[in-house]
Amino acid sequence: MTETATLTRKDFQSDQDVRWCPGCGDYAILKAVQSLLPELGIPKEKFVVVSGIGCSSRFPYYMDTFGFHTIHGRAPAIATGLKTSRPDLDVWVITGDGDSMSIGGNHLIHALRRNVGIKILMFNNRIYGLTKGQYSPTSEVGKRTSSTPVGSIDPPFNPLALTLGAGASFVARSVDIFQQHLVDTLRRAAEHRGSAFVEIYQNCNIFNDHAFAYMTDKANRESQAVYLEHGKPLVFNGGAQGIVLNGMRLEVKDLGNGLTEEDCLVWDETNPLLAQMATQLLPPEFPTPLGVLRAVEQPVFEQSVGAQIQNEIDRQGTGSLEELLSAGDTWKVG
Amino acid sequence: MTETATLTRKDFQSDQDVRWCPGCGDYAILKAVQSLLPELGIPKEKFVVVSGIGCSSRFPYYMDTFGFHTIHGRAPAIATGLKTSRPDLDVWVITGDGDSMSIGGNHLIHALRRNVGIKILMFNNRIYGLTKGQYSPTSEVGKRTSSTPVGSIDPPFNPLALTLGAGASFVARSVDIFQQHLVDTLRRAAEHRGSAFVEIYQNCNIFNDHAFAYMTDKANRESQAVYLEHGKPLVFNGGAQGIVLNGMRLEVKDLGNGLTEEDCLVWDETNPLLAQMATQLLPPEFPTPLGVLRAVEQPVFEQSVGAQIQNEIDRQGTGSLEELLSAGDTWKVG
Amino acid sequence: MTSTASVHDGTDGADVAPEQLSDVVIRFAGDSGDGMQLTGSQFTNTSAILGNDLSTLPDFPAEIRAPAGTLPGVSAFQVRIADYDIHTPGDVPDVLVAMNPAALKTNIGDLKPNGILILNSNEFKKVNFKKAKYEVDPREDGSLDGFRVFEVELTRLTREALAETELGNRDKDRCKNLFALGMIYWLFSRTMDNTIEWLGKKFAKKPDIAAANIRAMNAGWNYCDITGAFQVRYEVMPAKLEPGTYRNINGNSAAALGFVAGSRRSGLPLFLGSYPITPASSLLHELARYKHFNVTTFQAEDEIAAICASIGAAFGGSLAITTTSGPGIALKSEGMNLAVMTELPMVVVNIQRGGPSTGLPTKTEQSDLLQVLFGRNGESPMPVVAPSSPADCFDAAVEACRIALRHMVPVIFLSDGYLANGSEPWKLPTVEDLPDLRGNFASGDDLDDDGQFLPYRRDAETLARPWAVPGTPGLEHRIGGLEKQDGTGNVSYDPENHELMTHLRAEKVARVADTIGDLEVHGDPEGGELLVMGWGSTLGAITGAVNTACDNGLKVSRAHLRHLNPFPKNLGDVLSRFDKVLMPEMNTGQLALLLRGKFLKDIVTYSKVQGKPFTRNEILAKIEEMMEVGND
Amino acid sequence: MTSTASVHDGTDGADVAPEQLSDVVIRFAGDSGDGMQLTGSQFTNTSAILGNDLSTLPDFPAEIRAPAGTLPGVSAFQVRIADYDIHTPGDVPDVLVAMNPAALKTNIGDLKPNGILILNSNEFKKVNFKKAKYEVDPREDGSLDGFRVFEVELTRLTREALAETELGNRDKDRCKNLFALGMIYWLFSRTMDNTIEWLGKKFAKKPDIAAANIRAMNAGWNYCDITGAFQVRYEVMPAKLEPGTYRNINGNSAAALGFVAGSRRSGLPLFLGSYPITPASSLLHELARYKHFNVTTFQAEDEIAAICASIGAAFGGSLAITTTSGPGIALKSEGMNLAVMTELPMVVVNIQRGGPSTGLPTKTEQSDLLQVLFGRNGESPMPVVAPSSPADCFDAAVEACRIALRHMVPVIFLSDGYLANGSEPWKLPTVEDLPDLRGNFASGDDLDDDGQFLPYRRDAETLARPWAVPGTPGLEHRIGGLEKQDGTGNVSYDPENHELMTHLRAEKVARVADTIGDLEVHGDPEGGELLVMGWGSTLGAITGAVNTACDNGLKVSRAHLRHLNPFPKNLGDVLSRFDKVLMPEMNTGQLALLLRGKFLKDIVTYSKVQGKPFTRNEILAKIEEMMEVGND
Ligand SMILES: Cc1ncc(C[n+]2csc(CCOP(=O)(O)OP(=O)(O)O)c2C)c(N)n1
Ligand SMILES: Cc1ncc(C[n+]2csc(CCOP(=O)(O)OP(=O)(O)O)c2C)c(N)n1
Ligand code: SF4
Ligand code: SF4
Ligand SMILES: [Mg+2]
Ligand SMILES: [Mg+2]
Repeated sequence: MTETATLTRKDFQSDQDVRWCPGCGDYAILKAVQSLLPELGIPKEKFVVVSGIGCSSRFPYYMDTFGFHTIHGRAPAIATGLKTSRPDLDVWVITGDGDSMSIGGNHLIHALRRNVGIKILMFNNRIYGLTKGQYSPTSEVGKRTSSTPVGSIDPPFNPLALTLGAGASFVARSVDIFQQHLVDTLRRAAEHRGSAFVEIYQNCNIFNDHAFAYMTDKANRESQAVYLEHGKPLVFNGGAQGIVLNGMRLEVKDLGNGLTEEDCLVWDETNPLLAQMATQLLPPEFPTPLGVLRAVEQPVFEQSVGAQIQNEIDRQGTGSLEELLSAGDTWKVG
Repeated sequence: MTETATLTRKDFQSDQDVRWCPGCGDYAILKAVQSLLPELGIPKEKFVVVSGIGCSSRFPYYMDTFGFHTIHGRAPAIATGLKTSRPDLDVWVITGDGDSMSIGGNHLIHALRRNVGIKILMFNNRIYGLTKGQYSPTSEVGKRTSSTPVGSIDPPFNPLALTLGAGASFVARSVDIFQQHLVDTLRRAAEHRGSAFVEIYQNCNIFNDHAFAYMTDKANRESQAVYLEHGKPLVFNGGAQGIVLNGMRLEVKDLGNGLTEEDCLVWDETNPLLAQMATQLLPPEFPTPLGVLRAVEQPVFEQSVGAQIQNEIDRQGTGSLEELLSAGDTWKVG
Repeated sequence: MTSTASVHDGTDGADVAPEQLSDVVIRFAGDSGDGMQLTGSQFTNTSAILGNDLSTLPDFPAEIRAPAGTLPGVSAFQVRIADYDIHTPGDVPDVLVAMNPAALKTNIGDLKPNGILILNSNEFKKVNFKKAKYEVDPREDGSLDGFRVFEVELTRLTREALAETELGNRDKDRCKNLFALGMIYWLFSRTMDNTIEWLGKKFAKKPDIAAANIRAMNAGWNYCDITGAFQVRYEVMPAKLEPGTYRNINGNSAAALGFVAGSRRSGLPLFLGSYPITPASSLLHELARYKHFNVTTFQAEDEIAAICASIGAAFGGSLAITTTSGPGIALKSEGMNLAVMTELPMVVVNIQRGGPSTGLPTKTEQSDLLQVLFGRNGESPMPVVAPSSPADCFDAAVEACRIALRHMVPVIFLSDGYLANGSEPWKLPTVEDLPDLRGNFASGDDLDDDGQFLPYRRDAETLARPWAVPGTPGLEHRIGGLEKQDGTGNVSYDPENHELMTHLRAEKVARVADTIGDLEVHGDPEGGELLVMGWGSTLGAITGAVNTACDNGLKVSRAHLRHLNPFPKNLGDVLSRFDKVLMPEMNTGQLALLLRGKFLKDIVTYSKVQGKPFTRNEILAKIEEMMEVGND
Repeated sequence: MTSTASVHDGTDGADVAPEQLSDVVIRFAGDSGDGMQLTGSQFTNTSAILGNDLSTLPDFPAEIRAPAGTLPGVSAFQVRIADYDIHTPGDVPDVLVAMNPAALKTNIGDLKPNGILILNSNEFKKVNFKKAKYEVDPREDGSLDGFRVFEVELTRLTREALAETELGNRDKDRCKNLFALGMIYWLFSRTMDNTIEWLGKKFAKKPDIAAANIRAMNAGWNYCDITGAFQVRYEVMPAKLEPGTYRNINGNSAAALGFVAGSRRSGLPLFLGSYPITPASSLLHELARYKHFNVTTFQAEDEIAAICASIGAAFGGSLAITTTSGPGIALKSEGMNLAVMTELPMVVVNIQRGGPSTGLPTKTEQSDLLQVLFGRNGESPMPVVAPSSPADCFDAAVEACRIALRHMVPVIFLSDGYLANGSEPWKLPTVEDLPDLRGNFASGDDLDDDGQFLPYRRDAETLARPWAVPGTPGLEHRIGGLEKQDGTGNVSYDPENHELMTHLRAEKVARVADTIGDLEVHGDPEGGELLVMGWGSTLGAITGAVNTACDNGLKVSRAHLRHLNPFPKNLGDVLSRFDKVLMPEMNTGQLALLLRGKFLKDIVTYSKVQGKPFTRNEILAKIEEMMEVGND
């Protein structure tokens, strides 16, 4: 395993031409993942990247790891089987907002409920990229697309609220072009024992350009995002503003005039109610929370599965096929 | 419509023999629904009961309304199509914990997200009844069943947390044998505009008997359940105990000694955070909350669909087939 | 108590000298709560140990436990015992035990003329007639005239037998099936020892219950012995089975053991992804009990997740299985296609039931054949193995594993509800005789000269691609559902490559035929007038019918297909050697359509779509009809 | 600007006298960003208005917008125009416009020997050669020797033409496709008026963009006119089409209109439940724009929900449609089965693409035929209608609605990617001539004598059951996926009823044959040596090949199936009249297998599985091969 120390980003680049549209946010996420993996101290052959279908799901082709570009929406289920049967592998799931929240919603929530040790990165561009621009379950109401020419009417999922509702043990959010934050967030996910769900805001410059510009534009980055860091107060806008807990309600306050960091809510990523509250920090009223909303230790599915098997072996001994076949009432003829 | 005034429970009983196991909780729920519908002032032919597959899903056969016993997990999707195309109908979905939370999880959360005006009654017996007793996604950890002989390992869904996370506009809970509460809760669901989700604790006396006995046994009813009523303080155990908000935490307190009803949390079914907190009131520490966790008005899917169609008709006039066929560049030959 | 019982073993002095029978069919029928399955199984096991050949068919009520005493609540168990090699649980019972009017009503239609009918007369009362939808007491309307009716007050007699125990009436009544069993043991001159031993074990923690059951059984025996209720007594001698150790087994249990054997013989951990569905659930239940065999069972959220988890496990190097019935296959078809495209080994088990749609969940049918062959978008060939008897499910399961692992393909195991629940004696195989399935994985040595790994390089013989499991250094590669370039496995939209890959996938499956052997013709391999051809669970009825036809002097041959894709290489040849081919199928002629299309041979379909198996006599009649026509 | 342009309409004085051609194939190829689809469509529309018969085939890049200039980023549009009745977009282009090296590389292989090749020489530079994986400049390695190459500095000339405008270079460069179009208009002596008008409308809100585009097009025209770049000029005269009003239409648009027509003619609201998938998505997009026709489009969470919502809408009395491609059919199969069992009317649209699995999403194939026929558990018959040309999609859609509503069955509409995207002139139908589909619902008067409503009572003629929609007083009833008792619709496990219902469901579909008319044989209806038989989108290539073969003196007939279940009643008869039957299919012989099985006729499969349609010449060669063999 010593050779893993020498891995670099290049070791994770496959020989395939990257075929996303120029300017697509997927490039930045690819870069972040390729930067992170060599740091993890895991031999390269232990990584598996599993994806569904969508622009984002072409991701495995560009990673020089084991990869599986599966079918639409099913990546969490396939990854569940893989990780459960091979807990030694480091399994990453790449999925889009359509792949994971539309057709794949059920597999997603079940993987999270079970707390299978897979890392699910959802590239949320709030649109169907690959099929050329229909609205998705994360598109805002009123979205005009090829399939909704006079605007969509169904309220979007709040991906963080949904995954928290499903019982996820790790939920986080980052942004394609906030490279350092993204790498840091992915590192947290990688280190989490159990399922990790990371929503990554991703710009689709072809079908939904500027979807996150309100926050990613240089001018707004400070004022429109707040970084959740465990044990630290929620301060943003270069220290000019903070978030304060008032009864059961979060409020944005200008700091100064006697109001200091100390008065701001201290983030606790283990508090389920805080996580819930964070999901409701919506623009334009609130800065968008980035970072880890929730991270708690819970029993990990594949480990429990393995433990049950080991227990039974300990209890009954390794099964003997001869004995199994001849179990129950038998009789001899001749 | 005047004749609806004369409808009685009997009008909703079909000629089919009811085939649940004697003692099954489904009987009580059938009775509650058959008691409620005549009260709603809706002509009988407007009711449609749609179900998936499971013991619970045999429900439509016993109702003398229009009924559709569909396929496993898909009832919310079928009901969505029906209600969207026929907003005049009163559409009820009957489903089990396996039907709705296992195979049908995705359709459930999408129906709730869209806020389609259907009433979803989930009979939660925490087991697969029809297929003879496998564990379900609401079974408690460690459950020994035919498919988990040494105990299940996956943590169950919290159905109320999941549906709230999906953005449901109405979420409630009741119990098969708490007949009056059940009828009242179903009435609230019936009157709600938009999707209503009601979890009904249901005893399967064959495969999971006594699953809710901790609360339904005569001895425990008072101490183990707390009734959520909008605008009223959370008092239970015959007034001996109450629930108090302490910071961001709910606590059970004995009343008396200066502590009165006035100090208890006043239930607000429109407060999303309170609803979240209620989902975390778990036995044995807390009494089980029954009643309406959340009820808010939100745009209703089928009405928005209808409005868009009407708008387009207003804007463009009712489409003319001749004009449509000959739209675009045409030319004449001969 | 055991000592009391041993007095009554089948050999002790009874007044009536047993008449020798060579073949008897007995059906136990009662309410779901009456323990008929248990009663039947006990009689079966005892008969097996006594050396009879046998075959059983349980008939569960559909889905829900109906209220006691009603028609939908009836549960039945049929067992046929014989002193020769038999193949079906029998067409019509010789003996019917009916524990209540509902059981009588649903089963009397099948009883043989002059057959023995035992009734629990205590249950023949107004309230039960109503539940069974009898207008009048059937004992009084002449409808039972053609049978030898024995009315026994089973309930009262059982209670009396247990009068001295501490049990309440409800518990006492639960023992009345053992009273009935005791009677049948007497009637067929069998020992009660096995059942006594079994009861002792089963109720080890409730000795009073064990004792009561044994006492009730003894009471039933004594009742016959003392009252001389029956004028007759029978005996069925042991059959001349192949020497070996036997156990009685049903199809799903046999299949489960076959998969464990596949796992052991390949050295691969077994991974089962499944979602419960009748009549496949028991495979999940059974495999869940074999954790100490390194078996992982995963109850997924639905059938799609079940097969997908299995695909993930297959990618990771497990022997992957997924089990379901027809509606589940519909849901799995997209996943099956992914396995076809990625050329991963796995076994997809379909225990067929009556369709379409939810259909008849507890009934049997063979109507998913074309679904498993063609129910996927695009050209998507998969091998299909169909077991032909409950015990054969073991061999067929091992065979499915063999094909999957050797040829790197997903394989269909196509059984049905009749095989799943029916049972027969199974001669235990010798583990070493099972195929050796070891040695499947590519290693870091499998690189090309230029150090590249080609995930779609093909084995010269089988065309299988290498199985390069994650974790193997140097074999990093990507697979997926888009068309692959042969060799590199890169995504390819090249027209010629697509055609090449389409043909390679087909050829890879076709080459399975190299290892499955020829189709055997029973009868006249040189050909003749009529060949009766079948597949799957019709084997028993066809064999019975053809044997009888031959005994009757007709020249009929038969052949049975176990591999439905690819077919044995000599199949066309075999078909061409017969003037006529008759194919009984529990569908409207699915395999016949395929064989006609492939071989342009006029195959006559004999279709039965009633949710129940063919009887020997039905097929015999059809054979006779066809032979007569041929004689014109 | 319009005045400038009108000077250059196709008839004005140009130096070169146009040579008359009867049939020309032109392909525009460039980067996805180069606007090739628009360019091709404009040329097509103008040609249509000038009265040519025509046929088009767009070829989109697979899935993702690849970086500009790369091979996967190439987008092409082929159009064939003729002065006679044609059926395909042509085998090989006469003219190829290649906007960059990548476009050249992917398309040059198809260009006719001595064909005209127009290159944008500004793009032929190192960086682009690398992107296109050219090692050397293809203009210099002799590989273009066999063609008439015209190098034009399209980028520079366009920029120059727009020098005076306010546009930036990026916007200017966006106009270079119009420059190329101007050239082609000149070359084929066509008016630019239609395109000028269209640009004016399209950019009504951006008049500067409209003006720039028009100016670029004029510049292209003038470039040819002035430089005499081409030594030739062509003209294709109008075709003798049937009199009527025409429009150019692609298959998915025609189908969408067909469904709207079905809705109008039945008086039922249209409900579409769908989930996006290539190449079916455009049906959803198009129908979403017809809200004022009381059309509801529902983008569901997946294909399962899409068909289920449609089933719900069908139960509620809508004309229900669901649209998808093969992988979606796999997911919908359980829902389709529910519709079969509950006998609800609906249309399931499958726009086939290359499989298996995700396969080749943007390529065409006919390999889902057996899937739609058999891909469901149990015996589950569904009628299948397959359109044979883009315009025919309209009629086939109306026909699918007719069958669904008249016979109370779910119906498959089986098209493919080639039809979906290809276009041809469509003679507008007269609305009154479309079938009258009104009057579908049961009413409170449909009760039996005893006041009972029987949801499975059958129409004597069609065996259809009544459509009793919720909201109708007195018709309360329950349906579902369990087997139904005929008449009452109650759940039934009765063996005979199951067999009866199985046969009724089959017979109901079989009776559709009563209303579909006989199969027409083109050529010699009395029979002869060779019949070329096809279905779906192979019509054009087959017709072209058979016509040419006949012109060459061969006696060949052809027939084309549009109903694949049930077949026309005379099909067996037709087949029996020919010595040989050749069946070209874009699969490995799926319909052939079926016809062989059904009619025991030796049908010769001509298989092509390359994700692209047959060419006329391929089929012609096969015909000649078969006729020669026959002449031995
Ligand atoms: C079963 C199935 N249904 C539909 C599709 C078509 N499809 C491919 S990707 C996609 C949605 C992509 O959206 P998203 O997941 O948001 O990914 P993005 O392209 O935006 O990254 C759809 C509908 C498919 N491939 N398979
Ligand atoms: C596609 C499909 N998969 C599986 C089944 C088998 N099945 C029927 S009901 C059921 C689960 C029932 O559990 P639940 O929804 O909790 O209902 P209950 O019987 O407990 O009321 C299952 C797995 C089926 N009918 N269809
Ligand atoms: S379509 Fe959008 S998401 Fe897809 S590659 Fe292009 S920019 Fe990225
Ligand atoms: S099995 Fe359980 S849920 Fe089903 S009918 Fe019986 S008691 Fe009710
Ligand atoms: Mg997306
Ligand atoms: Mg349940």
